[in-house]
Order: sequence, then C-alpha cells, then structure tokens
Amino acid sequence: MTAVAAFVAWIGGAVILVADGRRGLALGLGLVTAAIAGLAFAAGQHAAAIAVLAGGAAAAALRLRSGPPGWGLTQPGSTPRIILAIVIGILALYFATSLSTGDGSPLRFAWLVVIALSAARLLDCEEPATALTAAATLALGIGAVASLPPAAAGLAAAIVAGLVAAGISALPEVRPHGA
Amino acid sequence: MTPPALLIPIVLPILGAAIAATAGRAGHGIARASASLGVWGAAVAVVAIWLPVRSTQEISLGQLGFGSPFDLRLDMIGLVFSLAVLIPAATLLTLQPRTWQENTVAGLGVAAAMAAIEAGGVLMTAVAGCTAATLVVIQLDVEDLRAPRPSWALLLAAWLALAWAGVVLQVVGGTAVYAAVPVSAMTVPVFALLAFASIFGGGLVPWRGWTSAIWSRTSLRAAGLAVATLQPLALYLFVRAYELGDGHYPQSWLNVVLAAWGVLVAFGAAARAQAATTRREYMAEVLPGLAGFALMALAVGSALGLIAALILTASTAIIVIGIALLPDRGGAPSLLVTAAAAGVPPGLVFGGRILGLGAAIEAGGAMGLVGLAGVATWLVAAAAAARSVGLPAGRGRSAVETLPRVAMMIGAAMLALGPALALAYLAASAAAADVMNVPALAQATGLGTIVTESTVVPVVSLLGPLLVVGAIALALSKRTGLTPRTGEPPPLFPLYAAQAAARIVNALRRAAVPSEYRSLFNPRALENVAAGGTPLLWLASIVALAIAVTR
Amino acid sequence: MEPELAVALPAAGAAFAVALRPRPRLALILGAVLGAGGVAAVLLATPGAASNLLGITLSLSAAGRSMLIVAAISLAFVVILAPVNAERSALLRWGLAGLAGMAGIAAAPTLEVSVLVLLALVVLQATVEGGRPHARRLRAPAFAVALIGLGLVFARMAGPPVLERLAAVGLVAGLTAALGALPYMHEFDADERTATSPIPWIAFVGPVLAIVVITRTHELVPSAAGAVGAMLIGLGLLNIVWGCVAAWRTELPGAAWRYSFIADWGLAMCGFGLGVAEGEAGALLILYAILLTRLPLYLWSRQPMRERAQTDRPVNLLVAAALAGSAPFAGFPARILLLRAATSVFWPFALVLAAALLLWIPSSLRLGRTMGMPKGRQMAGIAVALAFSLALGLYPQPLLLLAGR
Amino acid sequence: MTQALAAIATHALALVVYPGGITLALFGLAVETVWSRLSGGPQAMPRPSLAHPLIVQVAVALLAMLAAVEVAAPFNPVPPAERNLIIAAAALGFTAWAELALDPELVAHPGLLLIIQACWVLSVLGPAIEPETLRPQVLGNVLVPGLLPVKVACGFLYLLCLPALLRLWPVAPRADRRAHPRFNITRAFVWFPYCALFTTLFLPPQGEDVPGMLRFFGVTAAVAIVALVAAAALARRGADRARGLYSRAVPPYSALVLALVVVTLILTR
Repeated sequence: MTAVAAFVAWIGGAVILVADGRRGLALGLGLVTAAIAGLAFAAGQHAAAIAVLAGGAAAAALRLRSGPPGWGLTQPGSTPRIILAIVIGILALYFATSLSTGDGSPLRFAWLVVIALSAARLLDCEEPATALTAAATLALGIGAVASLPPAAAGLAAAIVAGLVAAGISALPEVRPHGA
Repeated sequence: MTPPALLIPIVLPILGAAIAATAGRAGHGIARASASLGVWGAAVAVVAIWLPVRSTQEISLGQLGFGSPFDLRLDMIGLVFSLAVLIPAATLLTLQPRTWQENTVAGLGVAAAMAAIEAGGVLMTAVAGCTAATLVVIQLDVEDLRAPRPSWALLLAAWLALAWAGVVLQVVGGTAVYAAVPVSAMTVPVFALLAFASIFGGGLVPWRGWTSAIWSRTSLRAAGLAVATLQPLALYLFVRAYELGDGHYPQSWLNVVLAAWGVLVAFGAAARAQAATTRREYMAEVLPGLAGFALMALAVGSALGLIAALILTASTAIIVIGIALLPDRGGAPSLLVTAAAAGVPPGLVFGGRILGLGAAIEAGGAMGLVGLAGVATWLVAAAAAARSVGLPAGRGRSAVETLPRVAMMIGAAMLALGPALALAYLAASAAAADVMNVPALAQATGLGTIVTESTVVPVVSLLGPLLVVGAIALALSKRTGLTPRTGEPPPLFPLYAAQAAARIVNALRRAAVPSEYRSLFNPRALENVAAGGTPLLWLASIVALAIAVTR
Repeated sequence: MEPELAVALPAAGAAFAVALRPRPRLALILGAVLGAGGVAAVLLATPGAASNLLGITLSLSAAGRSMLIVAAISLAFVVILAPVNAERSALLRWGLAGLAGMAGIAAAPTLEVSVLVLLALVVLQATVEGGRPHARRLRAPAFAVALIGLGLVFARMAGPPVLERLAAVGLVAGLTAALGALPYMHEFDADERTATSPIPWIAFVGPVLAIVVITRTHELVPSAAGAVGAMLIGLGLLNIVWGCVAAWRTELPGAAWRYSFIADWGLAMCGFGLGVAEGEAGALLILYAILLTRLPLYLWSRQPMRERAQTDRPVNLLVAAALAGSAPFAGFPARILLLRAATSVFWPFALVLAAALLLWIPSSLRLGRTMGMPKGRQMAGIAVALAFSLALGLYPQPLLLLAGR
Repeated sequence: MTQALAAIATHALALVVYPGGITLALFGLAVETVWSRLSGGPQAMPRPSLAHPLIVQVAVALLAMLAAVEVAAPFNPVPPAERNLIIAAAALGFTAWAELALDPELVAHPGLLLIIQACWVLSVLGPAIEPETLRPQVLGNVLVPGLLPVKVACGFLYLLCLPALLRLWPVAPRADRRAHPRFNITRAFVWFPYCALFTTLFLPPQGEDVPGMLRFFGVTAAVAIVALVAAAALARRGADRARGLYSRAVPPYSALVLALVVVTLILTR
C-alpha cells in the first residue's frame, strides 16, 4: 500500500514536472496530495492525512482556475523533463532503499521525489501558474516530512502545509509591470 | 581626584568637537575656540589628575562586549604621551584657522588618541587607535580630497593587527590588560603583530611613507595634526610592549632588529632630505627622521634608551608645531627650526640623541654597531639640514595658516632647552619606571648631571655655559656673513635605491593582462554568470559541496 | 501567549495596511499600533519559554528574540525617517509582513514549520508586482526552501554518516540560497523596488532565518558539525572576497550595495562556521549592523543613486568608515570577536580573515559616495544609522546579552 | 648649590679658556699659519673682527669648543668621568655642516665630505663598541691585545680622513676658484679638537703634570704635522688624485675596518 502511494507520489511529481497546462498541473498536485495523505493514513496519522488531503485538494482545485488551458503534458521540448523525472526517481530510489536503512523506504522515497521534482520544476518554468503549483507541491512535501514519523511536529505541520499549499494556489497570477 | 576623572581628558575634546559641530555653523571662530579649548582642557585635566597623586590611577567601568573591559589608566608614561599628543594638537587648533567640520573631526580624533593612551588594555587601545586613524584620514580628506594621505587600508591593517595581538594575548594569557598579561603570553608573534601595528600605523618606514608624503599637500593644517596624533601612538605601543614583557621584549634580537629598523627609518629620511629640491620637501623628512631616532633609542632595551626615546618623543611633539607653522620661505624661523630638529647643540634634540646613541653603544655588541650607524645617520641628517638652507621655498602655503614668529620662538626654545635635559631626564626616568626596572643609578641623578653606565653627562654645567657663550657670540656676530645662494644645491648623493623602487612600482602599476589573454578572464562575464540566477551553477555548486564534505 | 501575539499582531497590522491602502494615514496608524503590539509581545516573551495556545508549540530563542527586536527597531526608524521617494504605509506594510514571517520562523517548533512559513513569505513577495517575471522572482528563494527540505529529508533518514553530511549540504546550501549569497545569488535589478527585490532576503529576513537554520542544523545533524562549519567558512570566504571585489568594481551602484550585503554575510557565515561563542557573537554583531546600519543606509542611498549624485563630504566618509568596519563603528568589535574565534580555533585562518577584512575599504568608499549630499530627513536617517553603528561599535554588550551571549 | 656653581664655573673655564676657546684658537692659528706658508697662501693672517665675527666663525668656534672639552688634555677642568665621545664626534661633525649652511664657499664636494665623515665616525666610535664605554681616555688606555688591531686600523683611518675633514685637500669649492688657498679662520678653530681627539683616543693618557701636558701637546702637534704633510703630498698630486683616493680607497678601507670591528666583536664574545 505504502509502496503504491510512493509510486503515485513520483507519478504526481513527474506530471507536475512535465505538464504546462492547468489541468495537468492540477492532476499532478492531486496525485501528490493523494499519495502523501495515503502515506500519512498508513502511518496512523489520520488527522494529518485529512489536513494534507484538504489543503492539497483545495490547492489542486484552485489550480484549475488559472494558468494555461489544457493538459500540456507532452509539449514539444518536454522530453528532457521526462528523462529528468526518471533520473530523479532512480536517485531517490537509491537513497531511500540502498543508502538509508530501516523501515519506511516508501515514505523516504515519496519525500525525496516530491521535493526534488517540485524543485526541478521551479528551476525550469516561466509560467506563474506552474511555479505556484511547484511551490504548493513543495509545501505538501515538506509538510509530509514534518508530519510523518520520526518527526514530532505532527498535525500542526500538516495543517500549516495544507494551508500554505492552498494559500499558494489561491494567490492571483502576477505579470511584471516593467522596471 | 577620583578615578572617574580619568574620563575627563577624553570627554573634553569630544565636548569641544560637539560644540564646534553645533555652533560652528554660526562662525568658524566659535568652532575653533571650542575645539581648541576642549583639547587644552584635556591637557590641563591630565596634569591635574596626575599631579596630586603622582602615581598610577585606574578605573574599570565593566565589559564592553567584545572581550575587552572598559578600563582606563593614567600612569606617568600615559601622562608623557598624552601631553605629546595634546599640546601640539591644542596649539595647532588654536593658532590655525579651520572650518567647523575640520575642527569637529580633529577634536574627535584627539579624543580617540587620548582614549588609546588611557586604555587599560591592548584591545581598547586598538579600538581607540583605529578610531583616531580613521578620523585622521577623514580630516585629511575633508581638507583636500585629492591631496596625498595615508592609505586607509594600511592604517586599518595596522590597528587590526594590534587587535589581533590583543586577542592572541587573551587566548594565550587569558587577558589583554597591560598590567595583568602574564610575561609568558608576550611571545614573538604577538610582538611581531604589535610591531606591525606600530610601524605602519605611525608611518615608521625607511621608504617615503605617509608621514613624508602628506607634507606635499598644499595646506598643512591637517598634516600637522595627523602626525602629531598618530606618530606618538605608534611609539607608545612599543613602550607598552616593555610593560607586557616585564621590561623586556620576548627575545633580545628583537631589540637589535627594531633598533636597526629605527636607524634605517632615520637614514631613509636623511637620505631623502639631502636630495630634496625644495625646503618643503626637506621639512617633510624632518619628523620621520626624529621618529626613527626615537624608535632606535626605544629599542635599545635599557632604561637609558627608553628615557632618551621619551625625551626625543617629547621634543618631536614640540617641533611638529614649529614645522606646521613654518612658511615655506627661508629666513631665521626656518633656520632655527631646522637647527633644532637636526640636533644642533645645545638643543634638547641634541641631548636626547646623545643619550639614545650612548645607550646603544653602551649596550655593546650588535647594538653598538647600530649606535655607530646612528651617529653616521645623524651626520647625514645634519648635512641635509645644512643644505636645506640654500633650497628654494617650493609651493607656497596660505599665509593664514603659518606663523613664522611662533615657529621661530619654538625653534629657539628647543635650542635653548638643552640645559633642561636633566629635568627632562628626571621626568622621563620616572615614566620609564612604569614599564621597566630603572637602575638606581639612573634615578639618583641630580638636576645638573645625567649618569650613564660609562659616563656622566654634565648637562647644566656644560650646556649652560655653552648656551650663554653662544648667545653672546651670536648676538655680536655679523649676520651679513650669510652668503647669498646661487641656484639649487645638488644632492649630496643620488638616491639610486629610491629611483629603482620607483621604476619597479611604475612597472607594476602599468602591468595589465595582455590583450590576447583578456578573453580568458572577463570579470563582467563572471559577474553575469554568478549574479544571473543560473540554475546550472546552483546545481553544480551543490554537487561540489556534496563531494567536498562526503569524500 | 507572547509568541503567538508576536506572529499574529504584525501579521494583522500588515493585513490592515493592505486592506486600507486607499487610506494610507489610517493604514499607517493601525499598522504601527499592531506592529508595536507585536514588538511588545516579543519584548515580553521569555527566551525558551514554550506556548501552546493553538495546538502548536511556539517559543523564541534568545538570539532569535534579539534579532526580531533589532529588526523591529530597524523597521521603525526606516518608517519614521522614510526616504522622500518611499511611501511610509507601503514600507510599514511590507515590513510588518516580513516581521510576522520572521516571528513565525523564529518561534516555529521545528525547522520544517519554519521553512513552510518561509515558503509562504517567498510566494507572498513574488506575488507583489515587480520588475522581474513572477517565476524568476520565485525561483531562487523557493529553490532554497527545496534544498532545506531535502536536507531535512536526509536528516530524517537512518543510515551511514554520509546521509547526515548530505543533510548538512542541503541545509547550508539552502540557507545560502535563501539569503541570495554566492553561489546562489538571486537575480537582481538595481531599479527594482526594494520590497520586491532580493534585498529583503539578505538584509531583513535573512538574519532570523540564519539563526534558526544554523541552530536547528546543529540539533538535527550533530555529528556533521564539522562539515557544517567547513561549508559555512568556505562559502563565507567566497562571499567575502567576491562581495568586496564586486562591490568595488561593478558598474551599477545599486548592484554594489547588494554585493556589500553579500560580503557582510560572508563574515557572518565565517563567524557561525567557527562554532565557538566568540565567533557566533561576532556574527550576531554583523547581522545587527546589517539591520541597523547597512539596510537603512541602502534605502537612503537609492534616491541619490537615481539622481547620480556622488559626493565626498565628511558624512560620506563617515558612512564609508561605518560600512568598512572601521572603529569606532559596529564592524570593528565584530571583527575583533571573529579574529579571537579564529585564533582560538586555527590561527592561520585568523591571518586569512585579517587580510580579507581590508577588502571592505575600496567598496565602502564607493558606497559612501552614493549617499550624495544628504539633507533633511535623509540626513537625520543617516545620522541615526551611524549612531546605531557607533553604539554597537563601542558598547555591544547589551545586545549580546539580549542574545544570550 | 655651591657645587653646581663650581661645576658651571669649571666647565665655562674649560669651554672658553682651556682646552676650549683660547687654547684651540692659539693652536689652530699657529698650525693654520704653517699650512698657509706650506701651501703658498697669504703670508699674513687676516684680522678677523673680534667685535663682530662672522656668524659661521661663531658657530664653528662654539662647536669646536664643545668638542675640545671632551679631550683628555692634562689639567682639563672637565673631570674625566664627564667626558663623552659622542658629544665630541657630533660637535666636530657639525662643524663642516655649519660651514655648508652658513658659508657654502668653504665646503668643497659636500657629498664626498659626507662619505669621509662617515668613515671618520667609524674610526672614532669603532674602538668604543667592544669596551662599551664612551669615555675617550678609557679608550686611549685600552691595550688589550685582542682590541689592538681595531685600534690601530681605526687610528690609521682617522689619519687618512683628517686632511679631507680639515679641507686641506686640493679640492676647491665650486664657488671658490682662488689660485692659492686662503687663510681659513674657521678651519683654525677645528685643528685642535681633531688632532687632540686622535691623541686622546689612540694613545694612552698623559699624566696630570707639566711633562704630561707637553707630551700631550707634542703628540697633538705631531698629528697636525702628519696631516699637513699628507695634505702637502696630496696637493702635489692634484685634485683628481685626491678625489680618487677619498672616493675609491678610503671607503673600501673603511669597510675593511668595519669588518674587523665586527670580527673582533664576534671573537671577543
């Protein structure tokens, strides 16, 4: 179950990395939210799971309001991003399973892929909607790190993460006014 | 006097500066009066604080926060150096007109110098000394931005070096308070830092340092104050180094090296002076020369050497006034100030040099050779002084900032003060006793004579009659004996080393990356890459950091 | 409940200031009152005492509290003596938002929550209309958040020591990126408004963030303390050299000011990296000086820079002295503390540091000239900034005690 | 107080009468007259105005007096303990420069003169370094075998420098192109201190009696004669040879003497 959730997290992150349309971005954000909530649920952090789910779902829904229309999943020039998503997945798998020890490899994998893929997206986008989606995903990822074992912040961190993610998606798009 | 009174000599110049800054806009006269009164008040206060007790007074006002306690102390050494800074500063502030900004900065600079002298520890001396140096630079820039001034970086480096010496003392010895530092903490590296601070902070260098260069400024108002403030501070550090080492430097060879450096400084100044093309150029070398001799005497390591150094420092402090007030043209004022500074008998400088060089030769060994070099250097300086009489004036100074009569009186007084050498000796030996063990022989000197290891100098009985006879003979003599000069006298010897150094410096200044290689190093492109928010650079640097810490 | 109020009141002040934009005077008064309330809450807060009113444990460390107080003082006097071309209510609005965020970062129970608050601040700043594209303004600080996040992930992983070191890399690099120091410098447009430029990160929010991240890093990866110190010192030296030289040689005065902040941060990083009390005290002094002197002076230099007015009057030279870290200003005791720390740890580093300290002078002389010929409010502001620097330089003890040093 | 007054009186006596003022004037005028005859200058001594002497003469006379009281002349009222070699060296050194300042006509080739003066300082102070004393008569009394080479070398260097220091060499100042050297009153003042200082430094002190006094003045006169003879020989060889000797021979010899001083210093420690 947790392994599936971790895989879904990677898929969601990869979609955010690849997608350029509002639907694609919302889908990715939704998948990441679902994965993290699932992991939290599996770890017995039910309240945290609900908080992340609420925040993430709101963020995904709000994302559908603005940004370039459509899915924009296989735009020309997206191949390098697909490869990058795969490379990040493999590296995350190495760190989560081979290098680190103990239980919870799926959890670690999910943390790594969500944060790394959203960071990669942040570095490679010009569109405000895309950047804000990546930032919201980042918030959910960090919230997951804080709310799931062995961290102590628990519910509070999950609530803050959910609020931040939703808040980010709620923000209007800004265009430069020229210096 | 209660210990808090020790704050008065620092506070009064600040007060004067504050009044100069606030009321100065109304008229420069008010600024001049307040600034000079503040400094005069500090001079009076220092004497008034010390006289009733005639022993060291201390006050501790708690911690400052950077490892240094706010300790103030006034001992006899402090008194001597305070007066060496305050009297010339006060006189120049009184006699020379300045804008209110210059008066304000000058007053603050003097206050900082006082704080450096009264500081109870190395760190506070460093902070106050650096403040004084900063204000001197500002003062020089306010007077004339394009004129030569000491390198700010060099001065900051000097005082940072002293601060570093202070922290090393704290780390090694647990404290940087002069009176409490264990002798074992005063190591060669600490002394090296202290020497660096002193040499570069006070421009005590054999080449043409800032103390010479600033005399090529059009106006010499700020230059006089700069030297009067910073040069005594530099020598003060070497004196305190004796206290830190319980009367000694960490190694005896350091004394020899430092004394040799002092002679080099004096020789460098004398060599440049004998090749000067104008009287202004000659005057620029007088103070470095005096400081070099003071440094040599100070470094001898004996009580007599230290006493001689203190006498020479005090003499220099008076001569600074004369030089700063002297017009560029020749005549009796110039002749008298030059003679006094050159150490013509029976002047006070003559007495100080006799004692200093005598101390070096009596020390024997390598120090004796340094003393021998010192005597030779003295004669080079005398030759330069003689030649300077025939030099053209050089760039003229504004008449309002020169007072030839006062300068002449100072020159004459310095020549006539020779017989008072014994008194100066008594005062200086009392001061020297604060930092090293002064032999009973040196202390038990009567008013008339000075007893050294091998001789007795009959100051009053020899120099007194010489002064009287000289005065009578000069009064009777025929002034028309002065031969009119024909053209600029040639230098006594050419300065090959200086010419070579100048060539090298120019070559270095002209050095540039050859055009065909410039594309390899393009600062603009480098800046664009670094500041352009380039993700590739970010990722590369993360990888680099990861490799660096995980290998 | 002080920590909660310390976050909530400035946040409310900022919110009111935004809501009342059409009525700037009212916005200013309300914002000021609520901001003052927030500062009062910070002042009343006991360092280390936890409060759990909202189900989340908040507490302020001594160092964080002192930095918040100093930041509030800086904001107050920048608003009171605001540059002629700046709107007071706008300054207060953004200042209070920053202050609320800083309080949140400082009071948060874990680094994750601090980072989430930082992310919120990052996104909020990027939302303001600015000269640069939104995604570009978001890129560097959000990337910093991601790096810290990755560092946290590695810190949470059990396994070989290399993981802790990787965590240290993430945390230190993330902090550097959040500040916008080398090699993670944010894109900079000299003509951009200060509020939307990278300056608030390096000059206003940065100090509190640095204290929090460095303190938490030592707790999270204790065995990697050496690696953290080495990275901080290495990056610190890099920033000192680059910042000083670039501030001296770069074309635009605005960029020169930005590089000068970077150089100061280099010193602070070295201080934190040395890992001894004196080094940290020196770093704190540098950060106080950034907040109380360099940032306000930068704000007052912007108008003359636009007018291309450069002079060398006494006040310009005094500003140069203050910026160069010359005595009697704040930089000098900070340098003394750093030298002491370096001497007690590894004396050759003190030699390198001492040499590097001289690099400040040429750039500071240049920056001093950019103040132009200050008059009226600008002159008063510069005088207050210099007075703060002087007070810090002569008697830093009270602020260091406030920071628990 | 009485002691102080007595000391002042004796030192004043020493400065003005013996071995200072009058003594050095008489000695100097006598030797200068001989030199004037030898060099074919004016036979009659010019009459300087004692009421209004030239300032340069006053300055040189004062410095010469100060130097003269430091010599170990028998019956010198200045007690032996109160004599100081550096005072003598400095005062004598200043005489040349007082002339350059006040009457440049008197000083030929000041640069070369400066070099010779430096060599002379070495010859005067070189022997004082190892014994670590500044009392002239003590140095004269030093007969330790280990120190004799330095003493002899320095004595010879002193004699070599003397003709140049006294401007007896055939090198005329730029401004003074007379066919025959003039009767030089300022030089007359420095004959005695230069020669008596040699006697003091390099020969054992004489007894405080008439024969001792005669011996002292005899030796001092002999030193003056040596200087005169050397000067006459130089005059015969011409100015270029003289310049060559003092620029190419004396400085290297001085370097050797300095090396000898250093070596002696090392060996005796």
